[in-house]
Amino acid sequence: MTVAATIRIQQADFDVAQEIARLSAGRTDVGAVVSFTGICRGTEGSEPIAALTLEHYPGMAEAEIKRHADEAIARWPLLGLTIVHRFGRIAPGENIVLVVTTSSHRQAAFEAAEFLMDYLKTNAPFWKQEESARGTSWIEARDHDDAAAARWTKS
Amino acid sequence: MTVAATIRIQQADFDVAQEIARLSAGRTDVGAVVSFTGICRGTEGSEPIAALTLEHYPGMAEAEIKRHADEAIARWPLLGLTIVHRFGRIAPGENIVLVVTTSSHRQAAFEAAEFLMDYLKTNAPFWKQEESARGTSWIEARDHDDAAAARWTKS
Amino acid sequence: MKVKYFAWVRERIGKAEETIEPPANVRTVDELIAWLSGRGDGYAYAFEKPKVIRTAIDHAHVKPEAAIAGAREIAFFPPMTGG
Amino acid sequence: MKVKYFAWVRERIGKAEETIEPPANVRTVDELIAWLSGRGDGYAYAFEKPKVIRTAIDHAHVKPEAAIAGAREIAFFPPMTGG
Repeated sequence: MTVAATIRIQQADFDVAQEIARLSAGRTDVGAVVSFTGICRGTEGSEPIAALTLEHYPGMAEAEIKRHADEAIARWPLLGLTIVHRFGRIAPGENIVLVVTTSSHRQAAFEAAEFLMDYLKTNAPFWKQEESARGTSWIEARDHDDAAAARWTKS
Repeated sequence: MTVAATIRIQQADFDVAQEIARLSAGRTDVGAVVSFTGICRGTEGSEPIAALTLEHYPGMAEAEIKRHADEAIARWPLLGLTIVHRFGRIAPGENIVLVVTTSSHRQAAFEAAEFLMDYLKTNAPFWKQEESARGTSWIEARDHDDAAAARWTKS
Repeated sequence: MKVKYFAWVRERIGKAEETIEPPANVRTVDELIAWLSGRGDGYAYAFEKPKVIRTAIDHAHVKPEAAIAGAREIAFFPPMTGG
Repeated sequence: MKVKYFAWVRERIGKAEETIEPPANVRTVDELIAWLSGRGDGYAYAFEKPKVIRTAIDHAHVKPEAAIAGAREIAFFPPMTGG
């Protein structure tokens, strides 16, 4: 069976429950559902922030996420896969990103979700700008995100 | 901050969205939410099943899950942790088990959820009986679940 | 002491729990399993492969060589299949 | 060819996209960055640390030594911070 990933890049919020239900409701082949929700925190480092603004590269963002979704589907026996990434201004406590994976067994669902999050962090063309009392500034990439992504590379 | 795990062993179904919301709604410290939902599949091996019946050891089940929840809280910087495990008769497509972990960052949330699921599979005193056209039979433990749990043991 | 049985151990023995008074020379889980096996066909069947049997004393997993002295509740069951 | 800039690269250059016609001796991403850097202060500031800059050709990540021949759209941006 061919699994098609659902990929959405949108300004609007998403509903985790609805996305989980879309991949599992009424099915008896799905044994494991993993969801990852990334949420905007109220601090970056130790400083309070008012909001994040996410810029993205339309066209490439979809292409890049699709490429990694296809790789996940090739590497793990997934039954379903949904990725939603928001852009625009996002306040603390609001959702930023969602990955839902389903499989017969738990290991595939967990690993594929982690793989996708690691790659979204380092390869998907999104950039976060923070608003704080000091004004706005671009968040810097973190070395340990690169290290997390590198662990999935076949040696 | 001390994190208290919520642990419930119940016959009734659970609501994934509600459990996720309870750990994340209105909070600005949570950056990552991972949920794992284990669902009853319609087949065991290649054989269709009518239902599973989960037997458990009341008292010990709570104690054993609590022990592993406390270990997860000690090992990872979690902000919240919920574990719900059902017992009784469960039909294909119905929920069996839920783990929700929250943290500032994704790695802790992912690892703690995987750790807990690996231990629930091998150490929590639950036993699954399947109903199929051939009658009822107890599901056998799988060696690879033991191997999955063993990878968390400190060497 | 109170003894509990679960899953197919319970089915083979034909009861979920009972109170037993093993003799003083039964000191470990291993020895208790051997002693219980001699109590009837159901017990012998339940414990026919002692290495497969898992044991908990007062709600904590223990090894076959664990001492049973002071135990309030001992439970025997197959490998767990929860989650 | 069309060039796009994102995040602080865009801010420093002061525009999101433009159409450029680099000379024929500009063959690689590296060389294009050096050529762009000479177009004004904003460009020089955006590309002051070329090793930090990431590049995509036609929506795919490429290395600094990649050839630009045949590219329809080249994008320059800082390391990504999505997810």
